[in-house]
Amino acid sequence: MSVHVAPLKTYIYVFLALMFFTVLTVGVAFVNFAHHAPKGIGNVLNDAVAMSIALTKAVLVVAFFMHVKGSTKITPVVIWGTLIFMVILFVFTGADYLTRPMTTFVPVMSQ
Amino acid sequence: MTSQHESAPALPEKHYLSGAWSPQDWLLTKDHKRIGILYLVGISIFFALGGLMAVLIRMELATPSGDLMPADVYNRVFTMHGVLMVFFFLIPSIPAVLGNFLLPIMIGAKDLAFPKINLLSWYIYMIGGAMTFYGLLVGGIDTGWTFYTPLSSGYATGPVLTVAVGVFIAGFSSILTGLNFIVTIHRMRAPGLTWFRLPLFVWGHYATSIIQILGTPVVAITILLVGAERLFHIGVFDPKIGGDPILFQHLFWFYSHPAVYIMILPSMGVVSEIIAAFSRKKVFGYKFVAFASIGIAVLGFLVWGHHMFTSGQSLYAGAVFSFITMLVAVPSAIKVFNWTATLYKGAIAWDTPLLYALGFIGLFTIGGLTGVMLGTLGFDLHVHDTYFVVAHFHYVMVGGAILGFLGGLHYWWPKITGKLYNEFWSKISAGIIFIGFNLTFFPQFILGYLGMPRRYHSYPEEFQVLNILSSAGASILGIGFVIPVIYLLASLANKRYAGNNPWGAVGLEWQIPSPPPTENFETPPVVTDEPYTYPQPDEKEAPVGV
Amino acid sequence: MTPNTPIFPQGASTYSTEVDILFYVYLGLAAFFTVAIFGLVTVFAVKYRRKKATDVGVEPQGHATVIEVTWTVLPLILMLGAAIWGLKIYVQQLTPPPNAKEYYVVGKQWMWKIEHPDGRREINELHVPKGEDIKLKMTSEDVIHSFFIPAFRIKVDAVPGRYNTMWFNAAKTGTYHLFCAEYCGVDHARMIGRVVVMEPHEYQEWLSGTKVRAATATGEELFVAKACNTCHRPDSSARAPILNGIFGKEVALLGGKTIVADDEYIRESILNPGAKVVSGYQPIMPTFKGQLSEEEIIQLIKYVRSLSPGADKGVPKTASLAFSSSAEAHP
Amino acid sequence: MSENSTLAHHFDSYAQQKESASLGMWVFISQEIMFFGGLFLAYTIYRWRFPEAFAYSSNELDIGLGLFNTIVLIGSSLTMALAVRNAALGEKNGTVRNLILTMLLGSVFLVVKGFEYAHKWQHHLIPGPNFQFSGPDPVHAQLFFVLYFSMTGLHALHMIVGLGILAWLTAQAAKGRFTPENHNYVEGVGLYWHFVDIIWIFLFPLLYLFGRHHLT
Ligand code: HEA
Ligand code: HEA
Ligand code: HEC
Ligand code: CUA
Ligand SMILES: [Cu+2]
Repeated sequence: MSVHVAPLKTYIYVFLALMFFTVLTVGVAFVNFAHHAPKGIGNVLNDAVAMSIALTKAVLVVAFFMHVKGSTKITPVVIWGTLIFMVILFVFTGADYLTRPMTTFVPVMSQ
Repeated sequence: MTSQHESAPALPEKHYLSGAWSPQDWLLTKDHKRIGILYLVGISIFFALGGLMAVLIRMELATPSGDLMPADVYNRVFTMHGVLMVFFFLIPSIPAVLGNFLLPIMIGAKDLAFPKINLLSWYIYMIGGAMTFYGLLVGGIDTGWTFYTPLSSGYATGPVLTVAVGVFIAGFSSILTGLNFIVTIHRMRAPGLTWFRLPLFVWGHYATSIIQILGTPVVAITILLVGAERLFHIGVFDPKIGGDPILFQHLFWFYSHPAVYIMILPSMGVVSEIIAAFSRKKVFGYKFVAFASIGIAVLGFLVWGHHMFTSGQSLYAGAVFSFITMLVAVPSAIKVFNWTATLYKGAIAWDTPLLYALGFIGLFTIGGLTGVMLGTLGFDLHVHDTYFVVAHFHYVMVGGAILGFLGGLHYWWPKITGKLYNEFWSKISAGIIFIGFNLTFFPQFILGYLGMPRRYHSYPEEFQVLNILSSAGASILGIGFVIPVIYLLASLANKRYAGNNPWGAVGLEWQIPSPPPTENFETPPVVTDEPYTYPQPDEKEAPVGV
Repeated sequence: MTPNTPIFPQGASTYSTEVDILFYVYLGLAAFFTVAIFGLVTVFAVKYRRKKATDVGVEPQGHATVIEVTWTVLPLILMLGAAIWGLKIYVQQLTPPPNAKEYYVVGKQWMWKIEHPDGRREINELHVPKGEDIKLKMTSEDVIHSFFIPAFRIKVDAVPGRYNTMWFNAAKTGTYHLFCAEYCGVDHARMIGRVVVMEPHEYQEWLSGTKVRAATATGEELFVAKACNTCHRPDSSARAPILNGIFGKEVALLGGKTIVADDEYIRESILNPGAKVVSGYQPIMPTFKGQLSEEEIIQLIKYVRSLSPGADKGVPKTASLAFSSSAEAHP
Repeated sequence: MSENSTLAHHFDSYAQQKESASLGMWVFISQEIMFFGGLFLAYTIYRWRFPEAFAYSSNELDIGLGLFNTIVLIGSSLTMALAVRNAALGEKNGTVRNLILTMLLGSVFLVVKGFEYAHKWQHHLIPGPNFQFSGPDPVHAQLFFVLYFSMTGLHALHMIVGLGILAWLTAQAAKGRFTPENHNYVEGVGLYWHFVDIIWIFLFPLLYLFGRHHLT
């Protein structure tokens, strides 16, 4: 049954790639992308870069360490399915926050 | 039901109940059927407790002044009523009892995929239940079953933490049951049992499991955060540090709206089975009904904001939630219409399970239609948090989900126990429940429209007449619920055996002995047929009916 | 529109009638479907009753897809229609007319504290003139409450940490129920009161008839009492921005952003001054958190607003239409 | 997740048992994702609302320790993956060795985390009455730290549970319980451990790195 055993060096390469991205994400965290981008999207650019790197790393782990590539058809369905519902949670809640004016407001609490 | 004329069926010699009966044979069993029975015991206890609370509520509300008990006691009573009924009775009711028992059999498997986890989930459930019960004993909590912050995290008194942790723990039982079902349905189907040959009961449970897996963890973490906030006096939802109580509501309802479909989908599955069996017809629009289950499960995740129309949620979010609420009602409508169409030109036997199924269709329709009203923005502004809502959800939960559960319990009782219950009393009690139920909850719609807020310990006098009607109804309803307990238990002493297939129904579960043997099937079944294919008239088949 | 019988609630605002019409239409629809379903189910159950033990049902011939689509699409259209209608009513309720009189409501376990535009206060009672647009701006000092007037068919939650608004125009004089509709703890059921709708002149009399002398100081007095004026002085040696005329204007913040000075902003400036620092100033303003009650804050806000004459009426619209004050869209 | 290391009575074949175990573990992870999802949502909302407070608070964290821990944890993911590979090849000693390495790295992570927590304690960054924050907007900075402790705390809890399971798994492996045909336990635990790693892969930039560019 030992069908899906990947060669040792695959693991090592993936690990090295993960290390590379880790160092990269720390490095770019200190670069202010807003200086290089049109106003408006500049603020979120750093976040977007950091999250893209994290996503890439996650994909590497899932694909190689967790053997999604060698597993049955249903595994990607489970993963994508879950992600879709995460997106629903974020998008719908976010929609509320984005479309209501959120001036902060620290209430006087009696107690 | 009069199936006893052929050679009187006898109890099989070996079955899952005939094995050893020492405590560890039950408490450490890995047989899904025995675990189902364990769950039945569990939920019955919590239903009785929750019912007791309901009786106290209705007694208090018989008079306008809050004279029976002090306000904070009343608040604890309805909170515990909601918590026990929702988390410890209704959510596990059908899946963990009937689903556990029948799902493997219906798909031709020897057991669920993970029997140990199945047992574990019962223990988790009981531990959560014990904590909640302890919370009840030491006074109960008064947060409302919705645990809204900052009330629950900072102001409410009582053992909130204990109960919250109890609910948190019980959540994992629900998750594990869902996990087990999903894997079982995917991996353990008998040869030939394709997806579109699955009974609708299985489809219903599949959809339910999806919600359990994806929804429950979110409420679990939310409850945990509330608990932490209570413990450390500072937390994520705390307005004092800029936290937003409305975020709690988002997270809570992200689970708790889909959770109402955890309650209703299995019940709908039961109704599909019963309608088919007692009209001896394939369910009309089988695929539509099957996909409607999945549709409800998925769309159900997109509407939670309809509980928050008055909270200060943005108008746009409110509008989107309102529109999708209308969409989620459509698959339910599909089911109702298809069941009705199934009855058309059926050969309908008026046995007790059918009575419950018909009751379900009617009452769920009323509950659902009022749900649609509540989903309408302008209207909800008036009736939100009034008795209109209370009436709505009892119509779907009691009139819908519980009637479905009782229908299923009666339908499969001969399979589970091998015994027949008293036909006369079962019909009488079905009638009493129907009448008592409507008398209890219909007046509450009017009360709600008149403006009586829910969770009120005392109320203005002009609401009294309707409240008395409701309390009177509740006492009838209570009697209706007690009778089945008596005759079902009595049936165990009955000498008449049910036979393998007292209803002349098709489906794998009816092809094996009652009660089923431990391994379910002697030889693994091979499925070659669509579901619900009833033999054509002239074939002399199982004699049942009228 | 609504007869005053025990089965129908009193309706006493322009808005209540619209909700009622929607309700009656819904009632008709619901009755139709309920009767149809109950009826069909019963008829079938009786008509196709099993005669012999061996009877089985007759499977339909041909395709059923048309039927399925019909009964999927028809209800959907009906419901979406209703949803749009409901949305229309809701939008109306969330958009107070620009000149509505502004009342403040503070919920607190377990009472409602209400302040009239002229500074008069009441507890658990709200007197309003008939036929005028009344806007209620509400928040809470502890847990979430909900301000519910059944006769007007509206309720809005009072949430700590934000202002929600509701508005109405009372059409009939009389006394109506005021309920707290969001469960808020032990005496939730006692957090009730009355709304008294009066003829405008009676309201004026009522206002003048009672001594307005507020329990706490006015905003101007507070401004001195809390020593705000030591920093916010209208002279050049001031260490803090001059507050005259800021209301409704854009304020430049440290870090390059700007914000419109609305109620929430002023409130935040008082309670959490560090959060948004005006550009060009040091963040030296102390927080007044814990030293002011929710009502005193309202007094101060009103005072700061009064320093910007004219701006009071027209808070510019910020993000969008929603509950919060900054969102009142003005035509 | 699998029931037994031999073929359980209710399965027809090893393949069925293995596939069930794998699907079961994935569904479990799906559940875990939603569990953390609630926290990530809260983080997203509040960070969006209080960017300054979050940026300044984030700068209180020690980026060096964060980086070190990230490397350690990814390293443990590698050894875990290798352990699974060894098990699949039937290499008992390799399996045990890599599992022990995994536990070692996991423990290092937790110890470093412990030092970080202690540091926060000394600097009064624990939310509550003693919270002190010198940056702007201390009120909302607390919110950051509530989230910081909830998220890393829950993550650490998952690791502690994971370490317990790993210890048990190592003992089983040493007894030679796993074969190329049936090492579902090793695979299952592996999936869990990688999942915990992935959570950290997101936590690290969210908690330690966001907002650094403002302040440099
Ligand atoms: C089993 C449980 C269950 C079920 C199945 C439902 C089903 C639905 N619910 Fe309900 N609901 C609850 C349990 C449930 N609910 C609970 C417990 C609460 C209160 C929680 C609390 O605050 O404590 C609640 C509250 C609640 C609210 C919030 C009210 C408020 O607090 O202001 C809303 C608002 O939209 C709502 C809507 C709906 C809708 C649209 C459906 C739909 O799924 C219904 C769909 C069904 C039908 C529509 C009927 C069949 C269709 C036809 C016969 C076709 C013809 C129909 C039309 C043309 C319309 N529900
Ligand atoms: C599954 C869910 C469920 C069920 C079954 C019920 C059942 C009943 N409920 Fe409940 N109810 C809720 C869920 C449920 N409820 C929820 C979620 C709330 C909201 C709580 C909140 O606001 O936080 C609520 C609130 C609620 C209120 C509003 C309280 C308030 O807002 O102030 C009222 C008032 O009439 C009420 C009444 C009833 C009645 C009369 C029954 C009857 O149907 C009960 C009849 C049953 C019996 C009388 C028991 C019969 C006895 C036995 C069977 C014992 C024998 C058994 C053994 C020995 C094993 N309920
Ligand atoms: C120690 C001095 C000091 C005191 C006392 C003080 N403030 Fe301030 N206030 C400031 C400074 C400095 C600023 C500008 C920097 C900032 O936004 O924090 C400011 C800003 C403000 C702003 C925002 C102004 C704008 O232009 O946007 C308001 C509103 C305000 N204060 C109201 C008050 C009120 C009301 C009080 C009394 C309850 C008060 N302040 C007391 C120093 C003070
Ligand atoms: Cu205030 Cu309920
Ligand atoms: Cu809902």
